Amino acid sequence: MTALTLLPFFPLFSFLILIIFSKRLNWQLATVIALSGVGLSFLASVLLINDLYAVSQSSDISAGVRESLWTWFMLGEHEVQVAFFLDPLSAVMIAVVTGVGWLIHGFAAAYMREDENYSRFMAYMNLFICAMLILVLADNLVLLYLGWEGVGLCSFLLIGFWYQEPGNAIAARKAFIVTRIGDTLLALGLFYLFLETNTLNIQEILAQQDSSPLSSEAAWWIALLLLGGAVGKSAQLPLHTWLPDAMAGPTPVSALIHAATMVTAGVYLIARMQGVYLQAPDILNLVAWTGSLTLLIAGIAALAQEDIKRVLAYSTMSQIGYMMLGLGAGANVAAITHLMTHAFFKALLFLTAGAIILAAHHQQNIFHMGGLLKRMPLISILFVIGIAALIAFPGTSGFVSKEAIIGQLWQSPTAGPAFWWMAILGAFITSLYSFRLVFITFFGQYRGQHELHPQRHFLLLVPLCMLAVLAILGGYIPTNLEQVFVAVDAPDSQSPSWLHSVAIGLPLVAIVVAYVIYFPRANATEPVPGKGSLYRFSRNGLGFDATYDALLVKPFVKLAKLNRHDAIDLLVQLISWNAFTWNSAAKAIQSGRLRWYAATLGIGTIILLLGVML
Amino acid sequence: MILTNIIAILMLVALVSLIIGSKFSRSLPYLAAGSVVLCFFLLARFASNNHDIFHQAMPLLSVPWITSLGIDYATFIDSLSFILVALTLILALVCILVSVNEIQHHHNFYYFNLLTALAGIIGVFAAADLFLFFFFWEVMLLPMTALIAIWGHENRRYAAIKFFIFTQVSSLLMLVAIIIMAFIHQQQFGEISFNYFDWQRLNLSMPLQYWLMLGFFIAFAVKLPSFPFHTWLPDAHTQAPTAGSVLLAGVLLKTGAYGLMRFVLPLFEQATVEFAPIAIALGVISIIYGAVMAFAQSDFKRLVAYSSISHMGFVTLALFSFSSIAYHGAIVTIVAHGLSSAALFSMAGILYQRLHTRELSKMGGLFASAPRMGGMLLVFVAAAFGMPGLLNFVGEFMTLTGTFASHPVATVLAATAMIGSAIYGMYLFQGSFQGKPHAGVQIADLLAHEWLLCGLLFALLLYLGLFPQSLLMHFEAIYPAANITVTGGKL
Amino acid sequence: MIDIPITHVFMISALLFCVGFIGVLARRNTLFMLMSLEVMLNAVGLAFVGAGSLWQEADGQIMFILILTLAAAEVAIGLALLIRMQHQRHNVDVDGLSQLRG
Amino acid sequence: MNIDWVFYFAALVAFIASIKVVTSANAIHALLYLVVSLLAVAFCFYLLGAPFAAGLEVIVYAGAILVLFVFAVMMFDLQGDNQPVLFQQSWLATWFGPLILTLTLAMLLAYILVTGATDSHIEVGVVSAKQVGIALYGPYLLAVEIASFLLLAGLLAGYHFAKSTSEGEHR
Repeated sequence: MTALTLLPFFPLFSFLILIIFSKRLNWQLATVIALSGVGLSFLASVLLINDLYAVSQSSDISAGVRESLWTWFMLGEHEVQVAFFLDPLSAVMIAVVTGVGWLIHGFAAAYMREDENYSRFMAYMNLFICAMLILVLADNLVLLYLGWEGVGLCSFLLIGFWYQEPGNAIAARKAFIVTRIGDTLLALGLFYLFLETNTLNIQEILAQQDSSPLSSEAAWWIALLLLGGAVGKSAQLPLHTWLPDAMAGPTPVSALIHAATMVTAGVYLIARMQGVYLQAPDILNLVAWTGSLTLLIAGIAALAQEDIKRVLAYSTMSQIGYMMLGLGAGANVAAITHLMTHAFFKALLFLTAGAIILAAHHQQNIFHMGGLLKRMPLISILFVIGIAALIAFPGTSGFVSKEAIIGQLWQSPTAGPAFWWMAILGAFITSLYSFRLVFITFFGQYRGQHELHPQRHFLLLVPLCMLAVLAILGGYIPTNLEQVFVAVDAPDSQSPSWLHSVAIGLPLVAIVVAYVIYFPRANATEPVPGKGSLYRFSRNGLGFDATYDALLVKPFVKLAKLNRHDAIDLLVQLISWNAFTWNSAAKAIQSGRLRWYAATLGIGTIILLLGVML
Repeated sequence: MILTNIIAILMLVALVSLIIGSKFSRSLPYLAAGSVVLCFFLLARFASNNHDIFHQAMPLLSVPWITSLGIDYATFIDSLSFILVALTLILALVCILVSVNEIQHHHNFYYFNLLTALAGIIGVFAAADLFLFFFFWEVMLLPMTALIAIWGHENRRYAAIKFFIFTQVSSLLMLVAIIIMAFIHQQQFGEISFNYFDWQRLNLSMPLQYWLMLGFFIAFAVKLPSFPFHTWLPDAHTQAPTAGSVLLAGVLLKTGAYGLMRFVLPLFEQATVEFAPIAIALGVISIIYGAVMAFAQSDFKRLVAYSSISHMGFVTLALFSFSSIAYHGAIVTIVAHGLSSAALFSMAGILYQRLHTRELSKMGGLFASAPRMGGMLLVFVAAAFGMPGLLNFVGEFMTLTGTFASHPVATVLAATAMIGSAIYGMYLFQGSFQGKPHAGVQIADLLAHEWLLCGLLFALLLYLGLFPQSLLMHFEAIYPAANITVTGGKL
Repeated sequence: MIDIPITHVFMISALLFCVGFIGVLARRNTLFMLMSLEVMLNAVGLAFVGAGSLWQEADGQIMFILILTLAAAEVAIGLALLIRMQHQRHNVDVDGLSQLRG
Repeated sequence: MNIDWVFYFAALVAFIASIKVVTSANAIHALLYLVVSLLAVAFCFYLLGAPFAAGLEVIVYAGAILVLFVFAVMMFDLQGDNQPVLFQQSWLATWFGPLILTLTLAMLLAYILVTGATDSHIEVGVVSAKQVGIALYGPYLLAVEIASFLLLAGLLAGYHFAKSTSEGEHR
């Protein structure tokens, strides 16, 4: 057993301990168990990454480390193994998952301290980390699918953790089922992939692309189906509707889903299967379009949200859109780097938002906050650091990664200047809604009904500070990702010289615009969120939910309920009804009247005689 | 001898419990459980002694029975039979465990019926002589009907009669086909024979073969159950006592799948190839229809019953796609569905004992008072909707992977059931255990014997889900119909 | 002694039979049904005796004797039932006896 | 001397008497008409050359069976219908169906007899009691035995049914 095989199982062990002893553990013990499970994983991943770095320094080959545990099952001749594979890509992922996950666990320990099902909550969080580690470390796509589904199930459990609220249960179900649609597409992609390549091992598939690539039609379909899976998990258009509702879960859960796990899975999948996508340039283009449209739509929706967590949720969708756009446009390294930095600053944002929510007695509406800068200065500063990284303020980690993506867009083979403009517009909107959030939440007067009670537990503050450091400096962590991806040949077109300055400048302009629009509102005593149909339209997520509800959900439910008693059963009932009818007819003849019997005797005789005669 | 011994032990204990059981009704579960464990032990010892010969069919006992008609008492075992017999015995233990608190009257006759039905089912899996097969087929039917009719819920008589008529009518078609086969054997080889291995030498001309195949297929499709013949299942499952539901879903449905694997596919190769499109269509319709209908139900057991239809559709789909991967998938699905549906029905029974209702609308919020039960239910629901790591996923995945090569459209349609199963699974779990608890509803968490049965089923689902090779490694040698191409048979 | 076509004998027999049959069908009084039955039996006896005379064989009269026996037994049982019926129901309406329906 | 008309007259008497049996309201009247009918038929038997049958008809039918009837009616107070049968209020409903049915039957029988008529006439000759006796105790012995069993069964059944069970009349 090496560190690699044990890595995903540390959180599993702690999960098992927590779930078995659940309520018998006190807070301290449960916290130690939960944190040590993820912490051990983090240590192991640090060790592993160190080793991997040493290997890649000493030799030129980019082969990763592979550890096989056992043969899961056979698909004909192909062995599907339970095996883990570590290369720079999965190294980045495990570092993010375990590192950020650990910090979120620490925060969650303080945040959920009062909950009576505390150890069950921490158990689910551990299981979530475990599933995500299996997902990113999987050597083959079936094991990846296991992690993929595991993440979905854990998200269901965590979003619906406060299950007694019907709304939470519905949100949990929605998250599970919408992502499940994507999962099914992914599964179909796996079937097709197996049919074409006769293997589901990721490295074998990628290696095959060099020697005997997929036919373009097969590649087109497979890439499309895998994209379907990725879109579901990463909350991209058109399967994005579950993500805002998933805010029903406790705030650390939102942080975990958005920053460290789950939503990055789709990005990881597409990055992982880059070899297949290169065979299907149309779909790669589609990936870019999906990303760019999502980032715009999510940004517009974020502009009109009143719930602090929903603003952040839409911003996550938007940022994942950047990653998708980067992957589609060939900026793979930048996209993964953005994944990492996004994990840092989005975790920071969610956790600080969680701290605010905790202080404000679970008040999440920003229009009932305000003036927090004076009352909770440390938290507010940390939040603003996260916001700065989010809008790619120069010097922060977000700047490093996002500018890297945007910088490559103009020249990329699949995407053109159109994508560049969309990304820039997205950045502008990002700045706008971020500072709308900042101004309304932190400036002006405090408008809440309850007195604020900021928590000062060290488990609450230490993770926040560490994440803040990462949000600023995280962009400079070496990732060594270049060797994973096939370099895309950029056409040698000149990009205009003003590109860079526009990209940097526009978000800063947006801050000014936001100041002009929103700062006066923050100072008003009774700020109104906004009126007008356009505002409502974007607050409702541009009507996607309503459309799906009317087009898919309601007809399905209606159809199912309509046939609730099984039309086929009616056919069977018809047979028995027939028998009953004949039975009652025959019974009616048997009336018990003697004279009637005599008469039938006579009729019978007549018939008999007629028969003799004829 | 081994399977005969098992059948004999079960029958003997059944008789003993019938005759003297009325005085010792408290100790009857122990007696029954003891006999089942003894049988399992015998089977395990036999398996460990004969580890190598499972790949081929291994004849066991053959005694002339009705010599004038060439009927023997002949049994045999191969890996398929072995797995199904083992599954039957495991579920028998589950049945006995769920019956402990549920059965309130006529204990002795109840255990008589339960054990006789088990003996019949094992006989079905063991018979090498088709007459014997039919005999056991009927033996398992009658006690099952009695179980539903006597110890069932409010509408039990209707359900029992429906179950009986469906099964009986369809099995009569099979009887006709069996007799015709025996006479064909007489025509071709000079003597009448009901022996399965003799029949494999038969040379059947095409239209006749098709009709005979249909006779067998309808009998098994009713048991399976496949789409147009499924309507007995929701009623029977809903009305049966918990052990009856477990037995029905766990193993009785599997006799249909077993029949397809054992008789329809190998004996009528050409006819099955011709029939395959229809069968696959039926399978796909069953999958989708079952999933949609499951979602529409508000009765816990009815929902699970429709999900069974959906899952068994995968078996039909797998078997008639003639792919060895899908064939393996069908075997895994059979075992997986046996365990998971048994678990869900046990859960329904456990809840019914506490709440005296099966209506989901009258449940809700039970997680607060019974978190362990909720956890177990979630695990079993997860198994049902194909959560990787549990056995059902392996079956579904292999089935669909195998089918995709030859029938991509059918596979895509069947895959939508993965969404459907998630929907009804979530509906089931959330409807019963999440949401606002009804005022004053407090239920006891799992009791010791309930822990035992849940733990047993969960452990099996998880172990086999992670190591399905321990199930499948014996199946290298037998791929009936795997080597024939879709364009034509060997005839 | 006489010389008449056999058809006429049968005609008479048929007429008598039909009269009895009407009685059985139309009368609700069980006593009258029994008497009508006697008329019918008698009509059949006439047919047998006529046929016996036609062939100059004893068989016709033997059949009549058998019918006579039958009639005797029938009347014995029928009247016994009638008495029982009168005893229990205080009327002899045959339509009251319809418990034996399907 | 042609005495055919005697036969037809006797037949007419039997026919009319039978109709009166069927339609009369009073049980005793009906019984007396039945006696007349039976005696007329006995006369027909005699004319047809079957004196033995005629004798039996008079002795057993008109004598024994009818006496049984009369005794039963009188001793157990078996009432007839109280109002006239033929022209009671719903006589149409009562008689219409049976009449139609019977007329159909009669027409059918007549049609068969007429179309299938052989022109055979009954020869003048008597089948004596001796011939009947020989046949009865020769080839028909088994039938006689069976008839005796039938009578025994009738006797037992009659006794059993008519026996008044004083305690507990079950309905």
